[in-house]
Amino acid sequence: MNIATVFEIALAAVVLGLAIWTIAVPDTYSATVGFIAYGLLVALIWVRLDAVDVALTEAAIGGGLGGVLLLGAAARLRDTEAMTTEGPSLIVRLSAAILSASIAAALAVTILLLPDPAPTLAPAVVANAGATGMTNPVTNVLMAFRGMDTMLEKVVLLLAIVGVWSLASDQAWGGRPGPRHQADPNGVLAFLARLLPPAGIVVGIYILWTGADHPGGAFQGGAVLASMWLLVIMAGLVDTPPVRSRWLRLILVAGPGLFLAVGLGGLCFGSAFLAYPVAFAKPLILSIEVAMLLTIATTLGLLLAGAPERSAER
Amino acid sequence: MLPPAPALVTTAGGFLLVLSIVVPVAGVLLAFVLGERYVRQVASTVVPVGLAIAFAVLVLLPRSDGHLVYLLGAWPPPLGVALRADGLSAVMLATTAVVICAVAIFAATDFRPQSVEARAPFAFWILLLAIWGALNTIFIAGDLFTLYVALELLTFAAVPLVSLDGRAETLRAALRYLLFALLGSVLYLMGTALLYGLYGTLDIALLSHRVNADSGVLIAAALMTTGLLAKTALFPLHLWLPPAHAGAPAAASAILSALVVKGSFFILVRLWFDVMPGLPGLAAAQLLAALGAGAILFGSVVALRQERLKLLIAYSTLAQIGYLFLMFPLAFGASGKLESDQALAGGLLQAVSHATAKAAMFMAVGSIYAGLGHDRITGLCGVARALPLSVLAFAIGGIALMGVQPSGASFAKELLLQETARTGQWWWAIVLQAGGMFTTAYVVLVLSHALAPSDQPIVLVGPAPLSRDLAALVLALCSLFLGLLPWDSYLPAPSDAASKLFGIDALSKLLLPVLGGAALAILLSPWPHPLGSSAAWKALMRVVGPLRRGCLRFGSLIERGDEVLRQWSAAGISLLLVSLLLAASMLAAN
Amino acid sequence: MSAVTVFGLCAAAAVGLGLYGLIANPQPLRKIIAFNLLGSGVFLMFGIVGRRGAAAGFGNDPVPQALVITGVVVAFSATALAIALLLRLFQIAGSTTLNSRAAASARSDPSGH
Amino acid sequence: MNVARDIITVAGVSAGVFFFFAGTVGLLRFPDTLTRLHALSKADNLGLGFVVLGLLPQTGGLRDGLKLISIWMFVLLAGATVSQLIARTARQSGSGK
Repeated sequence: MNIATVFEIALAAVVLGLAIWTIAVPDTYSATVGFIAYGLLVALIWVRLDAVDVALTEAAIGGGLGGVLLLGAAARLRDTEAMTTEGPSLIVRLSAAILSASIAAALAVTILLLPDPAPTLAPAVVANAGATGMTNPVTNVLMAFRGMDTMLEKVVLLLAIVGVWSLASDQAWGGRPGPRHQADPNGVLAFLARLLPPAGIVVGIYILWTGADHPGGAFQGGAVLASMWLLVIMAGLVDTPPVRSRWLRLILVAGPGLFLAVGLGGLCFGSAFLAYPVAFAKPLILSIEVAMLLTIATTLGLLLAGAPERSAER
Repeated sequence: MLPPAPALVTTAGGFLLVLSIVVPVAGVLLAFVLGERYVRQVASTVVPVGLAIAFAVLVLLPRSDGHLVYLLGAWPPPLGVALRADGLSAVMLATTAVVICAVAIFAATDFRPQSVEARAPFAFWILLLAIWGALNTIFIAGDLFTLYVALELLTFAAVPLVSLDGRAETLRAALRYLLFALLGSVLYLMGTALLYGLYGTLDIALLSHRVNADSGVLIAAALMTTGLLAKTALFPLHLWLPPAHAGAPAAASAILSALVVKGSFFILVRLWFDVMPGLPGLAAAQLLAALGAGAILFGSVVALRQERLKLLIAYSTLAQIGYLFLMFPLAFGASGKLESDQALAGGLLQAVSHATAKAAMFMAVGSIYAGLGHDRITGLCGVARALPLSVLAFAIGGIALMGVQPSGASFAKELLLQETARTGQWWWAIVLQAGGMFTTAYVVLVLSHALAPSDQPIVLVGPAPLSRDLAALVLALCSLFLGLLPWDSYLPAPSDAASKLFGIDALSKLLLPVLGGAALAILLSPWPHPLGSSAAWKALMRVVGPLRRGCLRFGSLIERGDEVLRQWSAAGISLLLVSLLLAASMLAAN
Repeated sequence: MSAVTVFGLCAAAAVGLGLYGLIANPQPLRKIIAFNLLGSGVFLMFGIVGRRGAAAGFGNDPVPQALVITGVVVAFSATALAIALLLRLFQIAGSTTLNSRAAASARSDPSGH
Repeated sequence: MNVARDIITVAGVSAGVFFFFAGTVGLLRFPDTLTRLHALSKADNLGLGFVVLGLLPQTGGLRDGLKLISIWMFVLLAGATVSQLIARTARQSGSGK
């Protein structure tokens, strides 16, 4: 047993401990904090699995923004803790535990018995990388080989926005999402919100740019930009835009829209829907990614802000 | 179904498949940008185009050997994603297009964007187009992960429809629906991960050539099947369906009930018949059909006890979903191998009939609700005179659904009954007949209230636009005449079966369910009938009184059981149990 | 014991814990957290599968990685939608129970409509 | 030369680990919010600083070194702000625990 294995076992043990704590602790707020710590450590597991792209995504979206979302909800729902204590009976819990454990056991056995050598598409990805001019294999899969999934998933994000907005009351429709954040304009949060975003925006764009050849991409960069935007909103420096705004709507569909347009271009003038002509593959993919970066950042930010609550005037 | 060798080239006309996804998706994007004022115009432009595409696929398919293939980005699987259409896909594409079209006409007056209340129309039209795009993707995607994304797209479009009116009950229903559907999709995703680990591809055609009865495959199949069952709301995983379908606005209910549950059902059919043809085995298929039988019993009995018409229809959807699952064991031969495609044809045809008829019925009920201001069954007297077209649409939809010739349901039932005789599984023939009787029971129940004369004239509280009733009526008539269509070019159904639909024995086949259904309606419905004071009714009650009391007690027992099963934790435990039972029966069979 | 074994067991355990939490925890927010736990377990399964398929100079098969990135984003939007529903429900009904019977008995509604 | 680099790395990272460990113990054992915060920010700033310092000799070039240092600077900035906010909230709500 070498030192790496010891480290991996320790990491897995801590992650599992946090998972158990997240499920078992009575207080919801503590469970949320436990889950955020869990998410960050899972990102480390992804690094150990040599999947740095996923590690970045997991840390940024799964642990980071997801954590903010859950924390915000936990804070707003803290008063209901006392009201909803009718838990299921012991028998129910016991049978749920036994059944969940058996499913986990079946999964564990299946994972351990997966065939050796494992099937893989990695050589195929390498062999076809030349068609896009990019060397990050994950970006190639996301943007070229499985472009349809990525485009549909952008539509999923848009539908999540429509779903969240549809929860507004009729009076607040068209207004600004979320509560208005008030903070001391000379306070430390406002200071941070003035200092950090310029650097954060550079980092976000860098992650997108480097995503062509190294780990990174539109998702990860978009998450960084979204967090910068949220920071500025929380510091009260800017307000969330009213959902009626045409510009906002345009930005929200820019990513999937451009993706779709390029895809249709391929259908009409190229070899197939979502096929990129080899000469222009890299610039086309990069411009789609730039549009997606904007869309993702805005979408993530708005998903965190929630449904429209205030009319646009105030 | 899928070609014997994986087709790795785009066929002529394959671009239609791309368009059938791209057009609704482009509609979603465009409607979102143009905003509240133009959202309905965008939808009314997209709907005819989509309808034309669906019918173009229908026309083109027989000419291109029954298959259309399109390689997205010209990347062949396993690296790329292929779109494939076969007869099943074409039929479902066309059904979806027709139902969406009718619902769009129905909703045009409901969801008219006004300056004050723009929220609901904005969300409704976008979500309608999104559901369409998601369903089309489900019907033609050739890759299990693309199917997952499409499934999530469908859920994300369906959930906000449930809570469109913003009342607390509907929000609660939407949240339950969302959480349970997410649980289902995670189970599906688990199976996908295992399949990729086993075979290094998620392409359906490639997988169908690589799978063998490995324990890992069977566990993946059990997990995916359970996840899809949760999304289809097969008993006992139906906790979310009744409140969600009954609480949504009528147009949304029609879509949810007619189409959305069919999406996950279709993936299940793909999984069992295409990805791993027959691999799950007869035992697991019997389990699915047994759950279907449970759904028929619980759904129908509880439906007959509902006071509100929308809840009645929602519970009847539950029963009809169960009916769809009866085809699984019938497709297996005595040797335990997948033999017959005729059962598959019957099941799919049933799904199509249910989609059209149930959408029509929900729309008719929506009109009645809008007209009367309520939908209590006991308050329906005289409504046939006040809203004749709505009641007519409901009646025709109901008649089509209960299997009167030449409806699609009767054709489907005929196909399935032949299969029960062929495979010697007589017990499913009983369930099939019982299902038909129960369907008749609640149609008869509602019609007997609606057709009863009223002592005081009905006051209509809302407008009853003609276009709404006509949309429902046309859809109901579609369902009624489905049996006459030339199915044999799309589904593996014998072409002469339709001709057997008429004749003397057809009449006798009709009489049995009608009489049985009427009896069930009298015995199981607790509501006082408007004719309850007539002498004939009293004489009847004297004869069947004790029996009826017993049946009512049985009914209330079933209702209480349903309430227990719809508790969150009970449903969750059922979910895990079903997945373990499926896995065990699959492992035992191989 | 390789990384695949250790983290494979970890993924299966996370799935089990997530399933249990989703079923047995009464508060909806806890169910949402459990769903995220369950999801991360499933994503880790993809990671294990990809790690086993390391080839051609990559330590992890890029295709499952891409699937996970798509999945993470979908799971995040699901969480956002669920939380928005939950907060709206709390705002309107004052409670967050998913149990419709408890909610119905809390409403004083003697006539039934 | 390599040995010297490795010695610096081991020393730096070990020092970092020590501060992280001490900070974690403090977070768990100290009685109220302010003292816990004190322990935590010490761990973050000093611990991470030493880890970064230890890793610097291992980087391939100036670019990577600058990245490492900027990570530390960002954490310092965020940590300082957040600690200040938490402390203020704790004092205002009067819980202090």
